[in-house]
Amino acid sequence: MGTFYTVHFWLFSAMAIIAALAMVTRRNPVAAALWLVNVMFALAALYVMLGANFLGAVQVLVYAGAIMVVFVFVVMLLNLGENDVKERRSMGAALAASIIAGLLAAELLYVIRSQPLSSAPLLPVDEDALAPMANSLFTEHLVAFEVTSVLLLVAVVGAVVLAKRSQFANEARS
Amino acid sequence: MNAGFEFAALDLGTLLLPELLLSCGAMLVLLYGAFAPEGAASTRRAHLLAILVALVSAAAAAMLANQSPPLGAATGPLAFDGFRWASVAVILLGVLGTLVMAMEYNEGAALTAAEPPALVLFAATGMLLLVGSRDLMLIFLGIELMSLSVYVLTGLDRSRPSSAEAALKYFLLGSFSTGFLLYGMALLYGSTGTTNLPEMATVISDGNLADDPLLLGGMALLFVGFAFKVAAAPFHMWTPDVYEGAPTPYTAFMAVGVKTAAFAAFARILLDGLGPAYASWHYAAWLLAAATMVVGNVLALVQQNVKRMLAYSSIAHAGYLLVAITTRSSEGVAAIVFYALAYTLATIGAFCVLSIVSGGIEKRTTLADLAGLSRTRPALATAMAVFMLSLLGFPVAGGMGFFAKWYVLRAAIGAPAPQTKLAVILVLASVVSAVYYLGVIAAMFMKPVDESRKPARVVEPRLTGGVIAVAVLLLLVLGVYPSPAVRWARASTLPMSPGRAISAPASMQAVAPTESLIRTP
Amino acid sequence: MIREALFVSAILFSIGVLGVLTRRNALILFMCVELMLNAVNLSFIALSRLHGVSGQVFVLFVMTVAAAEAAVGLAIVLSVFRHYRTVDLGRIRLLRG
Amino acid sequence: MNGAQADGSGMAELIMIALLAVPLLGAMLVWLLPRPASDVHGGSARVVTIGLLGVTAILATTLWFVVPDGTALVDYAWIDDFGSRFRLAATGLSLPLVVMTAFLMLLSVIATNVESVTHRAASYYALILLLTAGILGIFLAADLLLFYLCWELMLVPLYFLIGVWGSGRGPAAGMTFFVYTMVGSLLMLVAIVTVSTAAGGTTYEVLRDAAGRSPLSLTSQLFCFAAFASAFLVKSALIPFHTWLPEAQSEGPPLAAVALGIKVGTYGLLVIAYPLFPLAALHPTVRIVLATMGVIGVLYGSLVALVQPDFRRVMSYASIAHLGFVVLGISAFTAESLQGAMLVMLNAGITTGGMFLLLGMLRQRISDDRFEAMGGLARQMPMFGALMVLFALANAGLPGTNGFVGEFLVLLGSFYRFPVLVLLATIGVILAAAYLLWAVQRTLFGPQPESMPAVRDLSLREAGVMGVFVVAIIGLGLAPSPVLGRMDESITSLINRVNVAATSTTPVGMEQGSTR
Amino acid sequence: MPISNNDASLIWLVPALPFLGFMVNGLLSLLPAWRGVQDERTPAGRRALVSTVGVGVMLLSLTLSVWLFAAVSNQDSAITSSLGQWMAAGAFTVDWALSVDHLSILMMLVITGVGSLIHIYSIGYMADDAGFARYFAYLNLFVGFMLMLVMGANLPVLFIGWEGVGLASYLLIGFWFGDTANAAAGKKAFVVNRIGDFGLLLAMFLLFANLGTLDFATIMRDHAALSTPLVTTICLFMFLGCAGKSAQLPLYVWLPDAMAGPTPVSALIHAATMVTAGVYLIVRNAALFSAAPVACLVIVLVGALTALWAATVGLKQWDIKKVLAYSTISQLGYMFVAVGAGAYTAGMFHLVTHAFFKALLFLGAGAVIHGMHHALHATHRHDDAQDMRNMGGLMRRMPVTGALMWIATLAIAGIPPLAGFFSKDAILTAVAERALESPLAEASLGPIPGRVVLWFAYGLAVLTAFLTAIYMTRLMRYSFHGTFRSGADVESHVHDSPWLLRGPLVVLGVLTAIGGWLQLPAVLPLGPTAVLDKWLAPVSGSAATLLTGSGHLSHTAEYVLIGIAIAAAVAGIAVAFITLKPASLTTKAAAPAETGIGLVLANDYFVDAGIARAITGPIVAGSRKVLWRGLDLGVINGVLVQGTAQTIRVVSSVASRMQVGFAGSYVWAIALGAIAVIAAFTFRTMR
Repeated sequence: MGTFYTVHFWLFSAMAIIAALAMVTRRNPVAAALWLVNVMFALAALYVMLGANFLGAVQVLVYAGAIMVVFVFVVMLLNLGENDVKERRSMGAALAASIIAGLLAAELLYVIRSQPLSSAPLLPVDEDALAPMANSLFTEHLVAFEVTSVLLLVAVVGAVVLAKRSQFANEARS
Repeated sequence: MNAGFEFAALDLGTLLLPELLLSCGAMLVLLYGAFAPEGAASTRRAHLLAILVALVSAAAAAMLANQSPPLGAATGPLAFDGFRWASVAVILLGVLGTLVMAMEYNEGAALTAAEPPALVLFAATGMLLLVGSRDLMLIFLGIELMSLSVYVLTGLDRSRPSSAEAALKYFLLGSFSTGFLLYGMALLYGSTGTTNLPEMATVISDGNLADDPLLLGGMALLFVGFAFKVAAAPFHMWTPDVYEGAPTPYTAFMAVGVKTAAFAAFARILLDGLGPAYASWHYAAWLLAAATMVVGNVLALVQQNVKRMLAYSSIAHAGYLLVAITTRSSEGVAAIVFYALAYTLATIGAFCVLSIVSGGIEKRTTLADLAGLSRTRPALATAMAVFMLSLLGFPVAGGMGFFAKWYVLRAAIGAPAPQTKLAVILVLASVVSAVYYLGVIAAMFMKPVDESRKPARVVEPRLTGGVIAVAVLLLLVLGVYPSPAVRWARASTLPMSPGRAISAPASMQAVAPTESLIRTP
Repeated sequence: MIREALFVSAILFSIGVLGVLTRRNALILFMCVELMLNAVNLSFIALSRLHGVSGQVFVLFVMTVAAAEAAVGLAIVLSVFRHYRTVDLGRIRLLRG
Repeated sequence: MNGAQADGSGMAELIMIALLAVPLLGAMLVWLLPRPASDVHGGSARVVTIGLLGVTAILATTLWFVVPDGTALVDYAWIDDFGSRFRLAATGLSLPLVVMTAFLMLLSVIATNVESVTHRAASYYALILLLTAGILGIFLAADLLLFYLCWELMLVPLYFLIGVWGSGRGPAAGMTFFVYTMVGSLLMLVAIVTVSTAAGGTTYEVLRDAAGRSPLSLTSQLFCFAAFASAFLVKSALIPFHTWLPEAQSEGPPLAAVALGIKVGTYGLLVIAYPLFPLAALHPTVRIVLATMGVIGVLYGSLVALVQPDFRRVMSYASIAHLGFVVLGISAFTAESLQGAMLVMLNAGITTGGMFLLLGMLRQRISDDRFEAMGGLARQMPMFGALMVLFALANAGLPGTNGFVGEFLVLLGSFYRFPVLVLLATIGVILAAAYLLWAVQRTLFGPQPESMPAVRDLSLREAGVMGVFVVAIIGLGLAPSPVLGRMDESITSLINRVNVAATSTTPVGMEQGSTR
Repeated sequence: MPISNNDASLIWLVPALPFLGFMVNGLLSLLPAWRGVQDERTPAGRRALVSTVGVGVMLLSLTLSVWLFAAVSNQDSAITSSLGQWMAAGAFTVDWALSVDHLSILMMLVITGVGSLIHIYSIGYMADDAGFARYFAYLNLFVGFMLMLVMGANLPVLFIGWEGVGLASYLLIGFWFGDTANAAAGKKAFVVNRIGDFGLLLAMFLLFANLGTLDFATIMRDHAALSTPLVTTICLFMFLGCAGKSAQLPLYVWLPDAMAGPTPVSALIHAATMVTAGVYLIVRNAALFSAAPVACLVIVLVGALTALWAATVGLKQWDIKKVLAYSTISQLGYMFVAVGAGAYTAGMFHLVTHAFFKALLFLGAGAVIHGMHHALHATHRHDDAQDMRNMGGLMRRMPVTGALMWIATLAIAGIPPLAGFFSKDAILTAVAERALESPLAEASLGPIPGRVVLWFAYGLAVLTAFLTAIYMTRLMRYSFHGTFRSGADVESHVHDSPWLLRGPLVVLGVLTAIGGWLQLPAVLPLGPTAVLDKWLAPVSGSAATLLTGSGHLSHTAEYVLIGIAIAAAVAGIAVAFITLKPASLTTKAAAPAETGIGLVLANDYFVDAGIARAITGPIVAGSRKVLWRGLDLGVINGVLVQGTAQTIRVVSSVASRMQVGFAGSYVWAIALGAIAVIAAFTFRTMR
């Protein structure tokens, strides 16, 4: 754990946090989405630094690449402008929300801080990141893996059901 | 993870037979929908097919329940114990009721397609997984499978804005709470290094981790997530809106299936995985139970829409079930199962009545719409009265509902650490509930028909009527002779990891007979 | 660095919650939830350095779930938009009381 | 099945089961009976109901004669897992009340006009049968869970009777009644669960054994006793838990008022709560508190009865006052006072019930039965007048009527326990005469208001029903011995059991309960 | 004629017969309404049947009583018959037992004898009344209960009769219930009697709690076991009962109102029999009372005060029956003075003679009222038929009645040799004797020595005798002498009653004249002395000796006492004749309002108004405003019951309004909840 590592860790962390803060404060959904992509990139870098190379890649490909694109696509589709949503801009509410979020953060940090995690021995980083994961995925977590397939099927079916125009529904409306 | 887990020894086909049948059946239904002509007849057939699938799955579960557990089931990610099969039975009961109700409802509401029954089956798969899993990962996926399907079912009625609104609220708040749940799982994983519940229990008791802050934080966040799913106060606020907006059959599905499954999983995590940390989570569970009972019942009091009222009532019932969990005893587990059965029967029945009375118009589920029902449809009104009294926990006339409450009270008071205060809160909250349940009865029996609120069409209760009849019959019969159900509930034990109990552990063993532990078949 | 990563995760999670608390745009709300999930993923990955690979497997599943949720969630948003012509939660409130 | 040693008890067992089965199955039968459209008033349902209640009454009477001096028992397995058994017992304490209930319900139905049931007649009669089964079950049960079932079962038909067939404010009155009594019942449920978990079963036998052998601590007993008492005292409407009663009795149909007059609550207090919690029951503070509440009930009920606007409310408060005597008698816990308390319970059913039926008959003739709209009825309805005077005086405890024997024994038996309280309670005897005769005067005597319609005296049917009440009132007044004798042994053993349980566990400071 | 134990159950026939009559006549009375008819007047046929039954049972009872008299006269012990157990509970048992002894047979003879006469009289008196059958039913009922009262062998059986006569009295006072005042008077009688019964009940409880029995025989046997304070308490409670039934201060208020009933009823119940039950009860329990000198002094004092109080009020009454009512109260006071002083024989003696002359007076008054009513009715006048100011000179129209009433008046005034003189003298003598020397005189009532109390009572009694003579003479002079004040047309319609009414009067007149021979004082050599004394000796003799002094009065003293008594009576009559001016009297309608002391006396010292204002009014108003509206409807039902329900409802609707439908705000709840739950977990273990 050299200084280089540490510097970069904090760099990406700061980037993630700043991007996240930017995201939650942007009015424009597209801007928010892009800031979120920014967070995800930063996180991908942190994943890699924590030895999860494969997940870092997946993060970029699936999350930033696919999911966020869908988001932006929907935003565009709905043609949402900056003023479509009357965001609550009262300082009091924002302050209260910040206090709550801060409180939550404080509690979470307290919980984590109390744990002597730093002293625990770290497992060695496996150079071949994929093999142990695949091994685990298809043996130990096979059932879970299969469940994800059903999950995705449900997502597809659900999206179709909700998005498709039903002639019956049209009749009912007219 | 090298926990001596033998992949080869695990016969997944056996362990997951009901779930497999359900999901494959769901795909079959989808396939049927793809090729069948669009229309009411196909919808009915798709539903009938789904009912068949559910029945087959139930048969498979029943078959498995009578088998001795296969090798490796003791530690694997899938449980093979009475609790699982009992929960499966209750859930499938709810699924069947939902499907029958939906079949007739959807024709009226023009929700014709094969996807709804398929989604119900998918959700059921998720529920079954949820109650059968002993691994946080699988539990998480089960929750998601269930929730995603139910989000869609909620928003199914595209002709109504409220349906879409309900779906959106459910989805947004649901995924928000999932974030907490997941964070909780992460911290539990961080504290114990495993996602497998029995292992987790071992680690906690071996490492004396019960007061580990990371574990505490994890449990807290897990509580938040599950409290949302079972609609415990103060995480209940989505419930009335979503219940009101969703199409009635799927409201029922949420009220029974989702609640039972989430509860079973919650109970399993707390009793099996986190059992050794009982002293740490007892207080929070106590608070949650008390708050939920009070909030649910008090808020239900002024509701005019019966669906909404039932939503609050379902919150209250979550509170009663939480009381059973706080006991951390095998009697408590049996009480949960027994209660879930009674609650499922009464709730499904009540929603069936509502779906018939409303004549397919969602708005027509207020007390004013029920006024004078006893004159226009006496049998329906009587059945509804039974369901209301059952939910109230009233003996004989309310049937099994009473024994459900009795059982929970028994578990609470007879527990190694008696929960007498909770029991008193429970009964006092029940008194409040009497007012709104009786309000429904009073509307049906003691008010004249409101001519301006006649339903657009009179729905003839065909199969739905059958569901109602079966529910009434079961409730009433088990209400005077509950022994079969009690025995069944007692058999459905959950392996409870021993650990630091609040009071003397010796008495604990008296309550939890060792032969019911699944480890020694 | 495990603890530090967990700190970052907690902060990101809280920022997600902050966003959910302050925003009324359903889409942005959803993005904030995604941010929370990402934060949790960071925790899992960090913890997998202590406890082994299953943390990472969990993250994989979370990502899948996130994708599925995105599909369904955005479909729901679309369907709401069809009725309400807005994604402003402040104006989507037929159901109340 | 332990009961069938002798032929007599075998027969008794059969009858006890039939006593519950006949009205229960009858309720179903009446409900499912074909209903021709012309039969709006449910004439056929009424006939069947009367027939079934008649059978019930005959069975109850037979049981009275069949059961030997001891007790008869029905015992079947029911819910082994909770240690609950289907157990019925006919004891000296339950038998009189069973017989009274059976007859009271029968007579109430006969007394009510066919025409008074204007809608949903079949349900009306079915509910009456259900109600009968519930009340009989309360008295016959020898298992606490079974008792509780019947106890609550009684609420439902009453709620419907008050709400559906009552006056305009019936639904609200019914709701208050239901919810109010439920508060007590549910607290009792917690206590039931507590004792039954401790004892490992719910039969009276098991519970009483447990109370004798390994009792709960005094504190637990006090809490549980308070919970039981809250259920029993709310149900029997002791001050200050009484306000639902006048509403329910005056808004509901006469039959509901009659059924509400059956003192299931104090029966429960005596037969269930006392043996189960001997330490609490005989705790000096508990006794004095209960007795004081009883006396306050007597005085308060009497004083408030004095200023009621209609006769039904007067009778409600009168029964609240009578309940005070019962509670006083029970808390004194002497053989005499308990006999008296039991008799007052019987009388409450007979005399108050008869009066409510009589008022129901009046209400069928005159819709506005407030005092200010009435007067001088004795001229047009001398028989009605004579009956009303008799019932009023029986209520006021005129010697020679049943009312006297009960109150006299209560006061006599309580006197050496609570002399001052008895002195105060005896003032209630004065007040009873005042409010009842005042009410009688407003109804029967004085000039007749212009607005009052011409009315006919009681019909043969009505007079016949009332005749039975008269026989009961005079009969019990002149010859209560058969009833007292029947109760004697049960009461003695009850007193012994409670005293032994209380003294064996607390050797010091507890008085020897008197059986003198 | 001895009576065997087998025949003893025959004594049940004595009360049973009137009860039988009650049942028959009661059913007959329901007949018209049953048929849907309302008669103005009972048809002659049914009237014959009713009167045959009503009078027949009385005569049979009388016959039986006479036979029983013969039977017991040979024995000192009682004839007792038990029909078995009435009630038994724990240690308490009481039998259905009647007993006939020298005391009860005396009462039985009075009841059945005077009762029979009054029944006969009633046939004529009530002939025109629609409720003829009902009347006789009630009258029979009364006699039945009265017989139970005097024959009961234990207190509970006595109590049946005790309250039963109250019931009959209630029914008969309110006989003409169409008028609210009548019904209210009946109710008042019953309720005030109940106050007395309260005392009697407590006496019973005390007796049972300490002796374990309520049988007279056992009480007499075991009473020595009771401590003196206890006996005193018992006796005082019992006397409260007597005061209620026998209209003593302060419970006498019902009796004047009771005159609302038909006059024969007043004669039978409110003069001759029922009101004397208190005296009977004390004599019956003489053994107890004689052991409680303090209680005795209280009785003497109350009796004397009552006697004077009522006599003063009687001076200013205009209603002929009211005068007699107050007179009755006054005379009852005498009896209590007697029994209080332990002169049980004297009390009983006065009871019997009073029954004769007071019944005669009432029946005479009834005849007057009957005649007046008839005349007023015939002339379509609506004047008060009972007000003496509307009468005058009736002697001319009703000579027989007038003459008989004069006999009774002289008797009650105490003019020898009429019955009243002897009985009153017996009382005065006895009091004086005990005041001179007796255990009673040695006892003290609080700070006051018994001697003072007794002398005071004696003084009051003499004063009362004087006043009695005045008001009775006043009554006679105003109604029977002078001129008729209601006009000649009415006067011409006034006739003496038919013989059906006059016959009983004559019999009573004879009894009044010779009744004194029952108990002649030793100093007057007119025949066998102290018959009654000897007769009652088995019952109260030993008790009486407990309170009597050892010595006897000298003959001189006795003569002096007799002289005082006669002087008082004569003086009273003289004063009445001198001061009263019947000629100046106007009719009731034209009479000026009373003023000053007259107003106070005419209104009975405003006792009724006072009670209404000080007791009943506040009770009713308090019950209505404080207990019912305030506590019951307001606090208990309003605040506690409905208030709780409403509070929960309000909370519910407020909380339900927080459910705004805005998903954003639900998130807040979840976030706050999450913070709370985490806190609950972490800080719980932080301790």
